[in-house]
Amino acid sequence: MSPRRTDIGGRIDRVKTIRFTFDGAPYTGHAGDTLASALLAKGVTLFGRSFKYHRPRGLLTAGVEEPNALVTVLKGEVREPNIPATMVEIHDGLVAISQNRFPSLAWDINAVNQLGGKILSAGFYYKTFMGPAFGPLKGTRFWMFCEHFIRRAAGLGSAGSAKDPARYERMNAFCDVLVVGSGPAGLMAAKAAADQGARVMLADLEPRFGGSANWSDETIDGAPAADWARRIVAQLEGRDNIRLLPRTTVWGYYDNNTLAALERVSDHKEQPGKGEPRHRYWAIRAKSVVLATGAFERPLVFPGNDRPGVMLAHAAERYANEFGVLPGERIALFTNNDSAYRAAVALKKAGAAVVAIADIRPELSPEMRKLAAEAEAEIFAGHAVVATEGGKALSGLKLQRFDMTNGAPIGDARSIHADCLLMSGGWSPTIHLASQAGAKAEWNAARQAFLPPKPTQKWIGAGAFTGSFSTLEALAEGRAAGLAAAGGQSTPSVLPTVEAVPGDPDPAPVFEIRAKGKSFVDFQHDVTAEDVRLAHREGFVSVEHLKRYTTLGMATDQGKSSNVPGLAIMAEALGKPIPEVGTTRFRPPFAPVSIGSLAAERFGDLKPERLTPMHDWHLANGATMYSAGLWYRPMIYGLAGETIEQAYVREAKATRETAGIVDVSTLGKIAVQGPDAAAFLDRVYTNMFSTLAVGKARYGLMLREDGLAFDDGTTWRLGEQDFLMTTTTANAGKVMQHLEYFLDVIWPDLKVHVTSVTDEWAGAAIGGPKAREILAACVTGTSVDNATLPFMGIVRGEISDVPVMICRLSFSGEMAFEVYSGAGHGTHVWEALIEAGRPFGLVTYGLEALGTMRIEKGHVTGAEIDGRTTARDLHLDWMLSKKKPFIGSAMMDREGLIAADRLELVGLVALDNRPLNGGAHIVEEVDEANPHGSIGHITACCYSPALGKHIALALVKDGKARQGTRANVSDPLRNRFGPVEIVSNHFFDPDGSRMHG
Amino acid sequence: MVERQSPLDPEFHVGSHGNFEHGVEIILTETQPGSIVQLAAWPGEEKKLISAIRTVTGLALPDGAGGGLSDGVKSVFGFAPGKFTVADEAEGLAAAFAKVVTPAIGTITDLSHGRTAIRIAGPKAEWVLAKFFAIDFSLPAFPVGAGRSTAHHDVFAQIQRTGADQFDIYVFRSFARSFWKALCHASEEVGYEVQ
Amino acid sequence: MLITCPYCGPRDVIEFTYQGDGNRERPDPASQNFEAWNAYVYDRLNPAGDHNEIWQHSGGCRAHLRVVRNTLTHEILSVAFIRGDHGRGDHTSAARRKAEGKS
Amino acid sequence: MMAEYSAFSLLANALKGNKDWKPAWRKPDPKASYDVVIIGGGGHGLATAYYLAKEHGITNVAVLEKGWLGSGNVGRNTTAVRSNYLLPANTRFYEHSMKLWENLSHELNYNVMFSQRGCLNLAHTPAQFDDYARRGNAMRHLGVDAELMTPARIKRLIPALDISDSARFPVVGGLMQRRAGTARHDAVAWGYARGADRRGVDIIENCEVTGFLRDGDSITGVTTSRGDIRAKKVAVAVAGSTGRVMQLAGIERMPIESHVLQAFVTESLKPFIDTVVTFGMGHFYMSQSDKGGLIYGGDIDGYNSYAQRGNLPIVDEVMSEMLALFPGLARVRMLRSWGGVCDMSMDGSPIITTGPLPGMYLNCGWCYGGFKATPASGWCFAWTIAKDQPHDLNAPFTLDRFHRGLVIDDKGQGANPRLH
Repeated sequence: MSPRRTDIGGRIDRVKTIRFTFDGAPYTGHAGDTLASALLAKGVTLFGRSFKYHRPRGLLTAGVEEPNALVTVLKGEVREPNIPATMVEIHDGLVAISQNRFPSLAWDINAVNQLGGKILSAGFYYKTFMGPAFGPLKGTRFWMFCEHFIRRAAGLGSAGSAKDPARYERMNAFCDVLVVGSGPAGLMAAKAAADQGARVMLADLEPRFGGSANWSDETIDGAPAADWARRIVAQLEGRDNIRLLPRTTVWGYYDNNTLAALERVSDHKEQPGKGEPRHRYWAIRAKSVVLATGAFERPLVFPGNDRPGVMLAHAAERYANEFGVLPGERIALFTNNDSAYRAAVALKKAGAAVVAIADIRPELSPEMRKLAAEAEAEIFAGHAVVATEGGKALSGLKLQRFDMTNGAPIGDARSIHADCLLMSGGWSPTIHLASQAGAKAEWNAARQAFLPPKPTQKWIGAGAFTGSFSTLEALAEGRAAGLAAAGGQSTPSVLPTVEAVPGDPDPAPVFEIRAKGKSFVDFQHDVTAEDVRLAHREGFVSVEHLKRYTTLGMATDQGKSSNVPGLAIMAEALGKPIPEVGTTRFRPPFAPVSIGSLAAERFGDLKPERLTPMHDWHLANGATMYSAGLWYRPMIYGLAGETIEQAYVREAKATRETAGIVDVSTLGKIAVQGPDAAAFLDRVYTNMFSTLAVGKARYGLMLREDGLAFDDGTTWRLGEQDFLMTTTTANAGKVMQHLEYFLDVIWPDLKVHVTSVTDEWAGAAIGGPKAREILAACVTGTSVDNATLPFMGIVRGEISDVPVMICRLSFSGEMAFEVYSGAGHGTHVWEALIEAGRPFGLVTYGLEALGTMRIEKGHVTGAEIDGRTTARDLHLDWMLSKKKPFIGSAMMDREGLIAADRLELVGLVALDNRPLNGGAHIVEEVDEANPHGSIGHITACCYSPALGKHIALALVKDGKARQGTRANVSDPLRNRFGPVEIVSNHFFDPDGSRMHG
Repeated sequence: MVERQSPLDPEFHVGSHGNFEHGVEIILTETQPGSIVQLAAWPGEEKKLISAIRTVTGLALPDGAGGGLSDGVKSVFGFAPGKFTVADEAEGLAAAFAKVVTPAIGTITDLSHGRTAIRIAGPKAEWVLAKFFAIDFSLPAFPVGAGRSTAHHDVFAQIQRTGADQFDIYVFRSFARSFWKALCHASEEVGYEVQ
Repeated sequence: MLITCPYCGPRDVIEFTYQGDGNRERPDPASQNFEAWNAYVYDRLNPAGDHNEIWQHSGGCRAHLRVVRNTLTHEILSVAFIRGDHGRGDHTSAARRKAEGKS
Repeated sequence: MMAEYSAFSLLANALKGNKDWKPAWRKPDPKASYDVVIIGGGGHGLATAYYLAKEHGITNVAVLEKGWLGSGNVGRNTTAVRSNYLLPANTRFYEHSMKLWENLSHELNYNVMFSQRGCLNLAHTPAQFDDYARRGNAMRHLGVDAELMTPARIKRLIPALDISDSARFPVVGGLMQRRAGTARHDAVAWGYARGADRRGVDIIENCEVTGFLRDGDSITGVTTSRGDIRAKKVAVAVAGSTGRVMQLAGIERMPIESHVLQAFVTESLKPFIDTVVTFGMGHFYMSQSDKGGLIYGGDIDGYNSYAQRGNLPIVDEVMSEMLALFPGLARVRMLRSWGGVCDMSMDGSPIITTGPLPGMYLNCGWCYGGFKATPASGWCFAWTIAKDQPHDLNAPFTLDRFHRGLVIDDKGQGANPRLH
């Protein structure tokens, strides 16, 4: 006797046969099957192993709340672990494997854990594995030794390292009404809102809209409920103001009605369409939300309730009515409420024998007795299941009379032969999204369930979500909710008629049958009723402590079925009502969400690439690129066979001997315009800019409000009210925000506009003894001689018919010029300069040579302006104007910022002629075995072709006073120790004669 | 006249791409306006600036934040309080505005090289743009002519709707190629043609 | 979280940069009152409830906004330009609503 | 006196059906007065109580917790423990914490599962590698372990990591602290609670402080939802709630902003990564719990919040960085997320001090580094309370350091809490 496919019925397409494999064995199913229903139809009852005891487990549910039947889906090398078989739609070529078992699902060696029994009770690991307090296993070693094995036994499926070739996408959506759930309530809500003309989205996590209508056996407006649902869906499909999202789980309810949903676009297909994503992540901003998310059926807690073949009653009803699969031939039911009787009738109709209905309640209504009779089931009122029998599949169960007043079974046990046991412990409304939205759930004693409270955000509930479990109520509430959400008025019209079996929505308040044996509360994590009581005994009584101590509700099903039973058992132990134990606040996600979908909006790239106008030229001319923030910049233009050091030494040397050119387009550039621009710059920079003449540039330093150095750069006065500020590449965005903040918030009266023009200009810096001659050879429309273009002067002219702006400034110590042209002409001008420089021996150089020359010159950059240094630390105090206040001026002289032991900028020369390392520390005395006594560190270093030495810039305690003395580098990480001389940071051209020329 | 280099060049592949077997639903192109300028008025001077825009371009800006219009040659839209982007097929817009926008009215910033204008058109334009930007692209919320400032992570964008299913996106030149590649990628699903 | 920018309309929080406590008073630039400077730079009101704070719409119009937001619920109670009125009434959110109502 | 925990007691109890286990800590009613009242039953408050009793013999102590014990950040973090800081004041303090961690399970007779599996900071540019070298050398010069790793060694350690050159930000190396690792966060709270309780400390849950009792300027006790409690000394260790509690004492402004930090865990997986790893071109850190879930997080949301809930931009950012490092995780699923309220200080470093009012002691400003600090924070705070002056280790962590320009700014971001 085993589960089987029924001859007729179900919403599967029996004509279409689909082939797939599970654990390597070939199976067939039909279109519309889930992996669970297809395997069940083939008589498979063993689907997985539990987390701790590795107990054999079958299907508990038919939906997203499944705790037991977890599989790994394989797509070549790419693995998707921990997917409930109930949520996998089969397709040709599907490959699924079971998990957390070795060597096989049927014979799992770790099932030996079950023998550990009571030792492996909740929280046992906190009480042991500490190991000896001394000896070789002291400290953490013993635990780490044990942990190695524990980790391998724990875990469920395995993740892979192969990159997923599938596409994930993100979609931003806006709507008036988002309806979550497409059961009768959701469908009515969506239709009512759409009828009002609202922009509506309807999402359901199942592939078929209709919810319970797909399996309820009820009729709506005289037609089978499923047909009614299909008719409504067809009406909605025809409208352009509604978007229908099947296979879409709304998983997060964030602030201001922002909701997150996951659409499984092509998981159910053998091959996705070209460019079609696997998952689409919807970020939905809804003016209003209708929550019609239904309810989850709860298991009952009794010994052996986890044996394969024990299933929730409505799940069996679904398998029979929606998938045409009987979960067993001889079916028994165990319930505390009326809803299970509907299942009994459905399974009988579908062809199974319903051998017994054990109902905890001693008194049953005539309607239920009638339904039992219809199912030809023997009724055991006031009875409970106290044991199940069988190995990896159910073969029978034991019943005993049950006393509801004290919760104890009494009298003789009676055996019943059955291959499937259905249970129903009542229903818990799916209030997760409402809880995420910020509302605290309210306990309803009649329903024995947490119901959603008054909304804290703009949502309206409908149907089973609100505790209204009948279809008629769902239709009425759904329509009202849809209308209200769309801002419409209720017009009296006739609701659809419903034919349904009767039933009292209130269960008996019984959650557990206390009898001998393991009774599971959380199936996946193997948390038993005894574990809950142990937590109580040890004082872990608040709901959060219970959860954390026992791991109840922490498994992949997130406690959808176990939460309330667990709470009820704790409440009983405490002698308190359930709401006083509390309820866990639900947090996103409602159901697990693929990480691929959450990262989708990057289109496979974490960050965009920022390219200068000459980028392609650099690549074509042998540059090795360096990633600097988002930018790419040439690091070196290496010749064949050159090392990086050989290349930059050659480039720097040639620049100092003849001339070199470098792409400086990445420098931040900000247009500062308006009548108050000069006054504004006086406040922003530590030095004066209002005195700067038009056509001249000046080097400026900015501090933060707290008085520390912020950024530096040159600012060019292009007109009386028109400045071009340059910033470091790294700080461009920060400086822009800094300026905007002060203009908008602090000094709104200043008439100044700031605009990022970084991308408007291509910049090429050309420097070296021949630089002026090269410019003279290609610039037209202006002279570039010393009179026309003095140091820090600016001229406009043309190069190769393109307008350019040239400023004579230098960070290398050479006579140098920055040539700016429109970005679209950048390569044109660059090539013209290269061409003009060819006779002079002009070289292109990259960041390494740029860095080398600035170190030689002793010019500071981001490594020194690191957010902890002051202008004084960097010997830039000459730039601090005493004539005016500026940002940071009030704070820059606080005691900590002028203390004697601060780190100050110095130069270092390696006395052992060996390379220095960035990040090496400086000590007075080397102690290789036990490094200590750091007095500073190297911020930048290079081999200096100009000096023929290995040099560095460093920040050293009281550095200025140490100039001319010796110290040592201490770099234990790279085992580099050795003597250095501390010198001024101005290694090269200290008097500026070369650049002033 | 020296031609300007497009930042998209190596990634600009004219033709049909993606899932186009059932027709393309997206057309992508670079509009390459000759001039792009940003105009910004001092508080209280917005009306004068708007009238200057009308003088130079002949375009009368409608009321409202983000209001704008396009005649197919010239386009203008508001993107921030008192600030407007103006684009023209011809060069020389900045010089033309310099004659009418006095320092008392506001400032002119030439961005002709600094911004790259990408046009996306077709029945799925809203769908594809919604993959990038968290703004409502539906016609009632974003009428023809209007402009929006928004961003996709590090990429700032000003977007003008220049038709019922057509949008012009102005992005920083240095980000243009990266954005273009992402836009093509996002359009594959519906099939696109690069013109 | 959505912040309704008075110029751009409701936008996702990702477009905004938080600039902190909006209750701080910057001393006069020439002030030597270090107590006041320290308070301005380092001390913050940090209420559990309604909070007056500054945000920049950095991914949009780049205006700075004064936002009153509840730090317990994240509910946003009001949003306004920090720079005050920008001259033209038709560039305010009221005009925007009007414009949208017409279309 | 409660039974010692051991493998033997576990077996003996199992044989008796686990019926004899006693509560891990008592549930006493508050007394009218104590020598020390500690506000905040989180990790730091409980550790402070434990060390007051153990190191200083002060046992007439109450820990007052508004909700359930450990309901704050001690139960809401990503469990990493490390001492790999740049600036000496931080490195010394966190290294002291590390040494306490290394013997904590024995000391508490409670397995806090401290697992020294290492913490690796990935560097993605040569400049960043130099920065990490500076930090590693700073650690080595203070006697803390640190080493640099090459991409090849990193790949051997973490096979699932993408170290290819085609990555947007290729890995050029890393800084490894082998003694760093993870611990079971809740167990730390419970272990300290049990340890303090066994030494006579009253741990009082569901007891909200509603105000301070004062004698002039001096603090002489607290008013609570369970009555007034007098105390010779009142210590505040409430992390994200610092602003709220200090306002009850009339101190309106503090160098603190409360921000929300989200954290995430995936479904359980077989062993995937054996170390704590951080990404250098963004803000992302991840480890794997013994149960198999990948535990990870990133930046704070970046706005003031007491809501213990965050928003989507950070969710998306964190997952994007995660996939950039581990492309094989696209089909792994995020199972849970949560938010903790962090007390972000103006320089990213904590405050452990006497004052600011007479009779008061303050412990706050942990940003998101508080979990690993728990032992040293409690140890130093207990010292400060017992001796009315800071220990050398927490002497730099004063409240007035901001005004004096003596900030300890490991990230160099200045007075901008959202960037620390």
